Amino acid sequence: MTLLSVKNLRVNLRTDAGRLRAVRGVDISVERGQTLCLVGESGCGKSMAALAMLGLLPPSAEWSADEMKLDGVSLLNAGQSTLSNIRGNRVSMIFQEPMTALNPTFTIRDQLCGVYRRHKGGNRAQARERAIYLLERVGISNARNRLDQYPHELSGGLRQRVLIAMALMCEPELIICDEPTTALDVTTQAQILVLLAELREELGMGMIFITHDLGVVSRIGDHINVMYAGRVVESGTRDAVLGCASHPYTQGLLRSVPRPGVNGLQSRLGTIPGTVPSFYQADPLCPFRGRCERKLPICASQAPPVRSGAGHHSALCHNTEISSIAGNSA
Amino acid sequence: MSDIPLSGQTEAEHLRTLRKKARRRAVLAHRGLIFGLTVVLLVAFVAVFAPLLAPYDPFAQNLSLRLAPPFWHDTASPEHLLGTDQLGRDYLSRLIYGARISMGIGFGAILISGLIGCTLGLLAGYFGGKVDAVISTIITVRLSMPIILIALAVVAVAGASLKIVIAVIGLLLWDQFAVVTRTATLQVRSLEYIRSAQAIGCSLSHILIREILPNIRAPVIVVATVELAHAILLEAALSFLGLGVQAPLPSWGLMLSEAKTFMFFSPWIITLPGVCLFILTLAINLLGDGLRDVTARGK
Amino acid sequence: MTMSKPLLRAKGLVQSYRVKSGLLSGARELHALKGIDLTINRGEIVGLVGESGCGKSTLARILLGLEQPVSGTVEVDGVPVTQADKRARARRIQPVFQDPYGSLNPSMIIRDIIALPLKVHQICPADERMRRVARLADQVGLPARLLDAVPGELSGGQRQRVAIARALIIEPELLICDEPTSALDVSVQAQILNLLMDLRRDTGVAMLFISHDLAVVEYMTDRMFVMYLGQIVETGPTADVFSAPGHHYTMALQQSVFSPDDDAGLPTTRLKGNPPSPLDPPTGCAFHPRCEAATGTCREISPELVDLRKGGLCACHFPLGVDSGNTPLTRSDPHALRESG
Amino acid sequence: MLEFTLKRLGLGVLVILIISVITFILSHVAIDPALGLSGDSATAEDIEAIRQRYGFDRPLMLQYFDYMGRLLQGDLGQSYLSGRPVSELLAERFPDTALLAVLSIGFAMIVAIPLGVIAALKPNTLVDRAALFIAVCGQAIPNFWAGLLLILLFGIYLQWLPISGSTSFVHFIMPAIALGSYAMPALMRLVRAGMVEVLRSDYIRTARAMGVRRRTILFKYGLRNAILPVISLIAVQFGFMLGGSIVIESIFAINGIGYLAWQSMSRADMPVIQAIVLIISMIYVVLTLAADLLNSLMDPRIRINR
Repeated sequence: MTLLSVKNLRVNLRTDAGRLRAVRGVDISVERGQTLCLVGESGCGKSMAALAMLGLLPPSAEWSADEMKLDGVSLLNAGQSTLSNIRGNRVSMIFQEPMTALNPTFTIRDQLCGVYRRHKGGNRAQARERAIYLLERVGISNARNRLDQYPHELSGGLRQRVLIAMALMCEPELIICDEPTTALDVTTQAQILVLLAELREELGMGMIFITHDLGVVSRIGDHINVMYAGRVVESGTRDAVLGCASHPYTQGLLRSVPRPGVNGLQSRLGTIPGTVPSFYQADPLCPFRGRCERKLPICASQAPPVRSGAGHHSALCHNTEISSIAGNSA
Repeated sequence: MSDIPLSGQTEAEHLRTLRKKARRRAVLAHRGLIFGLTVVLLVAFVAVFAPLLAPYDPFAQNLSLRLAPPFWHDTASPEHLLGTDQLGRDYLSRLIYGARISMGIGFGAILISGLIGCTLGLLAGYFGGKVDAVISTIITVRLSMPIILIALAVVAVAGASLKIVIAVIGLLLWDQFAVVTRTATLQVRSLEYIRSAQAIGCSLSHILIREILPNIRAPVIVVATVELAHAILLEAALSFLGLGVQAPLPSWGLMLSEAKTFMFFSPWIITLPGVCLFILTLAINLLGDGLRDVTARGK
Repeated sequence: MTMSKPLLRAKGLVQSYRVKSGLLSGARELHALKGIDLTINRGEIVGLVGESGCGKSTLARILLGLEQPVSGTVEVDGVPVTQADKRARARRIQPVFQDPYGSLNPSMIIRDIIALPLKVHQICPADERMRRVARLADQVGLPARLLDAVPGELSGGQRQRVAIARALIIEPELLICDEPTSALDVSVQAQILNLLMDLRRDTGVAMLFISHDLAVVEYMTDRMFVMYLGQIVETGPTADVFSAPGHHYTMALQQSVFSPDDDAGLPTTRLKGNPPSPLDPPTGCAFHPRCEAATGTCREISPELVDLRKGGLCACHFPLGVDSGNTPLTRSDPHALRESG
Repeated sequence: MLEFTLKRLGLGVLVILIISVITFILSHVAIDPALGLSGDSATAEDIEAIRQRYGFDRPLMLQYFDYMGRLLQGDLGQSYLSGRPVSELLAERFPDTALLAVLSIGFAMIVAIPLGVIAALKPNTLVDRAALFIAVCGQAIPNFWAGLLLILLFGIYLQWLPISGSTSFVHFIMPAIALGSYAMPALMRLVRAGMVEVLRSDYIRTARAMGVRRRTILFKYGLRNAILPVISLIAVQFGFMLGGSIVIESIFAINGIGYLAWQSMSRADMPVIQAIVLIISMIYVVLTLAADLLNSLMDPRIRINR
């Protein structure tokens, strides 16, 4: 059974300038042991979608969805207390900024054990054993002594490891990582990615990995949703999306990344002309039509269809052929 | 030579007009801000045109008509809308002239304290290090001294006159300006546009006045309103204690002090100046809160 | 391209900060730069790679004259520059900073921001100034209608174009770009990188391109330096460094570049542990606690930069691609030192 | 932590030294102390004699060191009016003022902290607006006028409370409300702002994402971090209460140091005034020092220097 299944998720933010449509009908589905990457540039709605799934949206936000099921059980009408029992227990989340994500006035032990005892009960010793085990597992040496330290005594990389340990305290079925390596140094980033992939394997969790970095996606993703202006414009397995990108936006993104062995004197980077469209107007047409090189007259009059190919590979576009090879998809 | 047509302009312009509209709406919808602004402008108008607006000479005594009650009493004197005081002077006229004293002292004092405080705060925030240590110590010293007592002592030594009261209040109320300017400057100082200006070779005065000051004006204006209200209340308190504005000048605080002996029989005589003080300071505070809300929203 | 006299030469730059931790324990020294030598030739783009805290931004600020090094000199055209000729230096070296949201004064309009250097250096009359601003705005791809906007109305990429225009308007010979694209989305980053390449072709301005992203440095630069904890650990022509890195740290950085390929697996990390604190640097080679090839020598002796291949230097006792057995390669070998000194 | 304490202590001593210079100037330079000591009926020769006897003709630096020496021995000088030692006068009057200040700050805290927390939890609701309204009004009412109104209402019309004197606890109710209502708004705003900021922070989001209960988030995480700046403000406001007591004591005829200051002021009794200024400043310095230390005990970021 699908671990998490969300259909037609919409999130609006009330702002001074009107209603900002951050997420405009997104479908998400994650299986156990699988990593789904939500990838897109800033403002595409990827973080808002994740926060909505956990009931963590800011007060100015409103959301709706046709379906939201965790392990087959609908969460659409779940109250805050139900969600609170799920969060940190069955579904955990890791955020981007390790420097501010831990409470500065409590020790690592307080924060780790607090989560465990909140959901699993048990006594102090059990919680402590679990905390030490996990701290060691996420690569923190000297875990016993670290327990009594405060967050400001640790470096950014270590704090992110503590946050990962905290998210794993109750062995969640699903872990949502919102740009967990963006604030870290590149060499630390590689270490954290490997760690997260290993842990997912070990615990059989589902993982939603949110990032703007296509390179990171290529290393950790099984399935990829490319988001643009609040919608998923292309979806498919990693091999399909990165190898046979079908949507003009995905293709443009891939062309704009500097590749190894290429110097600017020899070739220019591909660019996507124009800027993101308004977030304030409801617009059923293709959000990318203003910047698209392959736009057709029909793009300005009809909503784009979902073109599907083999193995769940699909793109939201009038002018594309899904050409991925069926054999490659999972 | 650019290969990138920036077609998104309509979006930016659209947002800009939307934000402007939203801000105008926010200002108009902010009842506190509108109320505060109206009252402050009204009192300022009254203060400026006091000689034209006052029905009587505020100093003219009429001993035969002392403590006449205001219009809502049965025994009110028809000539004096708000009655007369213990010396038979027209209360409305005295209250109108009192606005002059309050506004004059308030604005005079915050001009002085704003200048001192902003200069100290800018220097401390921009240079940091030893300059900051020295200025922070000065601020701490100032905060440690009880304002009213020091003001009273200085007035007691130097004698009470309008100028002295303005100077004393101005020289005492700069601390919040300094604290807020310092903090704001510290935040702005590390931003890259300041470093760019330094790398361009801009002079120190250009950096302080053109690059930093305009970008910290919002918090400074908010402090200015708070301190304006503070200065007006402080003047009233000094005058109430008999060591501020001297009789026969009609300061609201002094009027309260003179009237308190008669408040048991004529309660309105302490009500009226108090209400004036209350409404003016309330309006200034609401104006400041409103400005804070509206500027914070823009960010 | 290469001329006898480099445009900029930094020699033995040392910078340290006193980090106050308290009255009694006294201030600790944070060694941000430990003797940096660096040259930039005319029209050349030189890359500087390193992770946070390695001192690359400190170096940028010293080259810009925004802070004074403890020791070492900066020469422009063979002439040492001092604090006194700040304005002269400003005309020749200009910065482009990282944060597009912090690098423009929010209360000035774009036109005045770009014109400011002309005004400060009193280069031309006001009407000529505006013509130059318009010309440059066109050159960096900034629509003319944006010139009367304030920074708050511009997108990140547009702001970075403004910052580049401001830096270029007094026609400097060297741009110091400190992570100019790391706060931007990839598609915008591509626009800005293309723009910088075009400007280099059209104006011949030299650049020091500072970044933590090795892929961007490979794309942009002719020559590059790799920094680790205040020291240069490897340098050489970019193509050579990439094809055959000598330092284990360069190798690790290279492995941390993820290009979006469909057949890439999980990254291979050979690094151990976490980055050390600059306040408490390791002994010997600063990289030894994380290096898989570290030996006792690495723990004790700090390696010096030695010639590894033609035009490339590397500070490592056991560099990659050189089979030296168990004998440390560098001159800092105690025996070698004894012989030479 | 020790270093922090020593540093703060050093600053405190420095501040008190600077204030002692200011009070010295007030009492020895701004007006002629010999004139004050000699009384109204003294002749020019009497004054000259006093000047020589007390050493007022010596260089100011010497006089200042003398003054400091006497201060350190607890000798605050002698009142011109009553001729009694100032320290004696202060000791007599201080308890009433201290009681008034404690009651006032207590009143302010009891109103401000719950209101601030509730307002922060329900931003932009009726409760929040009501709290804000109370704060704005409290800030705008001149406390001497509030005192007079309280006297009219509870003292004259309702006759519930005595209107002057300081002989019993009941006498302090009205003065404490009048004085406390000025400190209350600032406290309330800070509690509200601190709470709002903490609740919006990344670590609260982390806690929510980990399913930590709302109650725990509010009272264990939220209040604890929001209360840190409030401690400092309470210390600051307590100092203001002592200074502000002069107005309230004069209205309610409470025989504290504020009333003493007012009496001395109108007759230019400088030794008393300078002593009161000095004492209040010292109390302020000690209180803010204590608040900073308390803060650093509660906040590990200060407590543990890496």
